[in-house]
Amino acid sequence: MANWIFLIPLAPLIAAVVNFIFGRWYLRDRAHWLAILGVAISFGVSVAVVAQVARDEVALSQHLYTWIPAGDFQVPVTLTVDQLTAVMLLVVTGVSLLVHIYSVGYMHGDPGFYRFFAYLPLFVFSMLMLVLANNYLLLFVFWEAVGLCSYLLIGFWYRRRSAAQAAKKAFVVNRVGDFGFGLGVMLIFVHLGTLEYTGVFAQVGALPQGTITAIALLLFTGAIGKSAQIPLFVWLPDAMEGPTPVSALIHAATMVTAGIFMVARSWPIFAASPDAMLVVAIIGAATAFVAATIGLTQYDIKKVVAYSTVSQLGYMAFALGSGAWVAAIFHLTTHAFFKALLFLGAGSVIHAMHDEQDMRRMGGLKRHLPLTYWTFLIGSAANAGIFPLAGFWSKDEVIVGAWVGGRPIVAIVGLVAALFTSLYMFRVVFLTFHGPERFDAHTVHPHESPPVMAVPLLILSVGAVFAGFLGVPPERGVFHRFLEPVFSGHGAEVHHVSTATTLTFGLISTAVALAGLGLAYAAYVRGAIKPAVVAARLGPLYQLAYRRWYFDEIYEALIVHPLYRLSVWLWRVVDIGIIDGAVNGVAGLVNFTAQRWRRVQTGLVANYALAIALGTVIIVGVYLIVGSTLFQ
Amino acid sequence: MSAEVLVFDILGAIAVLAAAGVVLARNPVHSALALVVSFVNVAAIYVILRAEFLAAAQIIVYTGAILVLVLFVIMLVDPDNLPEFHGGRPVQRLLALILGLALLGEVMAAILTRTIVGQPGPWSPQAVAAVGGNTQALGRVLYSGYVLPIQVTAVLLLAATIGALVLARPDTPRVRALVRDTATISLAHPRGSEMANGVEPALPALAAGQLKLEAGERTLVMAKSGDDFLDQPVWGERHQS
Amino acid sequence: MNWAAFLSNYIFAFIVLNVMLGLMAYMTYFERKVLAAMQDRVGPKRTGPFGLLQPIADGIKLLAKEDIVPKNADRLVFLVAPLLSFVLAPLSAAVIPFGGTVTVFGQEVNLYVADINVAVLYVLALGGMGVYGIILGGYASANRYSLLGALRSAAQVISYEIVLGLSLVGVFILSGTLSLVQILEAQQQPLSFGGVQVPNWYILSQPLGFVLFLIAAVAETNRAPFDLPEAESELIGGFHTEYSGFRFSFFFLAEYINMIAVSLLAATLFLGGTDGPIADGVWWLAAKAALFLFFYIWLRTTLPRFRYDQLMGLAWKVLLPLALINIALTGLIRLWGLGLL
Amino acid sequence: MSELTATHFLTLSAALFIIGMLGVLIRRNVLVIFMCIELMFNAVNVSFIGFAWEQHSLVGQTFALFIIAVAAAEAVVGLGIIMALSRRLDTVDIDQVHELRE
Repeated sequence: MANWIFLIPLAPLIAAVVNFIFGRWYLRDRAHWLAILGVAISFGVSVAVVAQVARDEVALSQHLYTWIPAGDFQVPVTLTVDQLTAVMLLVVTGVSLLVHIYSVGYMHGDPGFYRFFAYLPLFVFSMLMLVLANNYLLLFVFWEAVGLCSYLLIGFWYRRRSAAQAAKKAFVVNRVGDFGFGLGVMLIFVHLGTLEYTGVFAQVGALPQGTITAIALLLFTGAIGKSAQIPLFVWLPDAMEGPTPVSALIHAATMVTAGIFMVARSWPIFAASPDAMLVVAIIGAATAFVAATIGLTQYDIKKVVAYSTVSQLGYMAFALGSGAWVAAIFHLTTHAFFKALLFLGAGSVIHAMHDEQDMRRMGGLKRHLPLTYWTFLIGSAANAGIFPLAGFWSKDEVIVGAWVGGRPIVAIVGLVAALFTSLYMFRVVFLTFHGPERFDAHTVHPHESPPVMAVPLLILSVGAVFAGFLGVPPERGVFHRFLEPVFSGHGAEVHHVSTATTLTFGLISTAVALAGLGLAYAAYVRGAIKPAVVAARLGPLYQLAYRRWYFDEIYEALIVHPLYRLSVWLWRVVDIGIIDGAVNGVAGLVNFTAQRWRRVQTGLVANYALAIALGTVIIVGVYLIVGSTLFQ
Repeated sequence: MSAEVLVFDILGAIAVLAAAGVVLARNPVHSALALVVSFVNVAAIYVILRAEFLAAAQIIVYTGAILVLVLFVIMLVDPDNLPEFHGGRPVQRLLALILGLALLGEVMAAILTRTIVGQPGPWSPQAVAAVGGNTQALGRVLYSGYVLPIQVTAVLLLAATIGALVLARPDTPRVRALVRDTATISLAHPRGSEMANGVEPALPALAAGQLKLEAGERTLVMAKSGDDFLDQPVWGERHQS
Repeated sequence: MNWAAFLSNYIFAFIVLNVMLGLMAYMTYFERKVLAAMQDRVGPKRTGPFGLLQPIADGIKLLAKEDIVPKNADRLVFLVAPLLSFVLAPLSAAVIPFGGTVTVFGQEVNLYVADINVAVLYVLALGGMGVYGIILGGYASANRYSLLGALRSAAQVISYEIVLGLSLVGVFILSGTLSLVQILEAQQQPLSFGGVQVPNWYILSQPLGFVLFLIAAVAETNRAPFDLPEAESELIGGFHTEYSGFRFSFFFLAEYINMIAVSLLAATLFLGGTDGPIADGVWWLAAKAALFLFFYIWLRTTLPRFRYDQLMGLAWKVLLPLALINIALTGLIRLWGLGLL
Repeated sequence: MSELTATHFLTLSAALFIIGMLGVLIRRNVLVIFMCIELMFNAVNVSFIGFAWEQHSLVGQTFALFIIAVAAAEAVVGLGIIMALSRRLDTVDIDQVHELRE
């Protein structure tokens, strides 16, 4: 199978290119066929490749060509599939395929239909190359490429000013993280002279502790940006301006997990630096907590799901920071299922409500959208960690991992966040699907989505229910055994978790999740607790969460505004005054001189011809006298 | 004096006389006729110089195409006003004559005192005959050492063709000025199957005179910049938030 | 210099010229008879048996007419133009091979006037020159209709000359020479496909080139349906409106001689010329040329005249691309045949 | 000069060239000037082919061929300009065309 790996990224790339070139004039409403075919090929080949990896338990790789052959600096384009990549391959291609199918219904009739189905396979291509890369430079290139696709897709409806600005914001904020990532890659190259994973990991232990920490933190900066950790998470909620399938695929299931993937991929570097690990764990925990609090207070259905994504990414990050690599990847996998499901479900709701996103104008939709309701409920329960759905197993494992990894505080923060998670998830469910119908029934007639949108929902909900069983029994499930070879060696610590600990935490988290469910039920169905009263009671704390912890305002005041002032100054003084002044001055000088000389031009062609003839006579004469032997 | 020289002298004399006729004839058509005679004689001289292919090319291209075109243009430009504009410019005529004589003197001095430097090339008459004649020999030289120039020439000819098309195009300055002064953004021209929705396009309210129906059936909305309509939902776009 | 060879060549040229002129005269008779038959008439029949003396009677009539020069005409050009046409027309016959070499009175005589290695280009060059008679005649008449005919002719001849030249390139590629004698020789080696002998005539290997050549040749000779320079229904007589008497007959003669010359050329280039069994080569050539001449007349009775823009559009938008495709295909096949692909 | 030498051709070339040049300088009709330029091209071709003949080299003929091709291109564009000129200014007198002065 190793010789067919190239097909995995190539098929979507071809689909993207063909749709770009021919979409506008020829394919138009048929653009999705090619895209789905490309991703389906990709998925099929991935399954075959992963099957072989699972059977033989060795990494496959295919060398395509050498991108940069410059002396010692060799950047080969080699596609490598080890167990970690295999998991990512299945997640990326599988979710992509479902989202592509879903999009056919969701984007139907959009004038940019062909454009959408050109960007989406392009993203799939970039993401696959990102996970298949075998060196940091290639990873970095496609890291930027997925960023570009994200930009294009957030700004898909680019005529809407808010969408255009959200796209810009995502791009700029990601640049901050990518800058750090780029520095980290350079630092690796400077110290180790290679960028290939195997070479780097083999040598990293020999570096001084400070250097390792610096590399690890710089790499993690990239992950902070891409995986929306504090303090760079502000772009992700705004990214919901893009079409909902994009939110599901890029901003929930795949691209945002690239940071997690990258850290897991570089685990030997992190494992060698306890300081960096601590930072990762703290930032992850903080992200999980902060995003969960914000999620409690939002009314936009997509925004809640978006903050939930940020929060879950925080879980993955602190799992990484606690050394629970497998748990992080496990959570990544299950999260991909239920979060994609939630987004697609939210999209289905929005579609049904004629582009209404505010939950305060929904309610009682259970009757109208039974299928959407049940699938969304499964997704919510999985996200909340209700036994025995996917989220329960993975989240529980993450928290246990933090506990046994020597970070009890982090684990406790995780449990608190889990309470909030359960609360906001069921808040969404109850506000949207239960209670009275708060929309105008005369203008809005909710209707169930077409089959092409419903089928992906069903498949994903099956995944959301059963994906968790890959990790059962905890710590020794299929998933763990599969990934074990990746996270061994290089001085990896293995924590043995006693059955008692596992059981205890399972019970605690189940209790926490049910508590959240109960609170939500009391507040939004029974009305026993008045949310408004609670909000008023909490006062500043509520405002803090509602205003998203003032991150945007702080950035606006501290960074954007001063930069804007500086730019204006540069424009007014430097650009207009100095640069334009110099250019115009030169032009003015030329103009002044030319005005003196232009009298020579008579405008009569005959005179010019005479001048040419005169010049010819003179030149020939000079040549005869000087250059020839005539007079010598 | 060999027969070759005699033939050359006759042909050359006719060519020069005809060339003088080009300059001296009052009627451009007569000029063109004189030029034809000159060219045909020069082509005959090419045959003496064993450049048969070029002789044929000379006649086909110069006399058969270029001069026919010149005659065509002469007749097209203003058939009633063809005679030359005579008189005027005595100073220039004098100067031109002096310059011409000076150049002639210089060039003749160079020609008569010249010496041959360098070795003769490989294409002796025997060598040319061996490959089958002038055409084949020229082809060998041309397509072995001058492939790139040939292709560049082809591009040049293409460029000249396009240039001639542009020059010959009837220009309507009014239309061009209109296009130059206002960028046109067509918001009301759904392309493809969006029309099937049967929904009317949402057009911005138009100031008087902003709507031009000049370009056929399609509605053009003149806007100074794209920003004018940025917040306007595009055709078929979802209204969100 | 071999004076005997020179003399024999000269005599042969003289014979060819006179035969051409005689043929031309009876070409008009042939045309009138065929036209009449196609239009269900009888045609000339009163002058001599079957009207066979009709061309001679016509000739005498034309020569006896008054030679009128319009008052405003450009006199010199007006007088020279028909002569130019007439003199140039038979020259292309000089390179047509009428056969191989025969021995007469112990003297080897080539049955062609000249074998020059750019024969085809020479014919094309003559075609390019031939248009001057028409343009100058039209211009010198000082008559709007004549001038319009001249302009049309100029544009038409330039356009179709390109097609004519390009349609022959395929033949050059296959034969590797521009000499008509050698092209003829190349066609005389039959090809054999597993025992079946097929004549190597270029009409078989260059069908597209042949069709293009035929169309362009009809246009070059200003014959129906491309006879716009002399379209009588719109331009009276076109370029020869103001001509009369023997000057008119010169134009007339030139047109028919051109037809014969082009037919001979087509027969030589595409139909194997003198190649054929049993009879002598000259008769085969004559028969093939007669086929083309009949085709000319047939076209005239069958097709209506083109509109002017259609004519130019046909040349530039249809025939020229087709000719280029033909060249590319032939070149590729030739390279493949040589094993260079 | 009993034998034919390149000097003959060069002399012919010089004569043709200078006649053409005089035509360009003296005449006022753009079309005639154009024809004189063609004459000068032709004179140059005679030189090239003369040299090629004298030196048994075909490079001169190659050059002449390119000159013919370039002359064709020049003719097309030049005649196009003349047509545009006569449409715009209604004249082919070169002295009437002096818009470059301003």
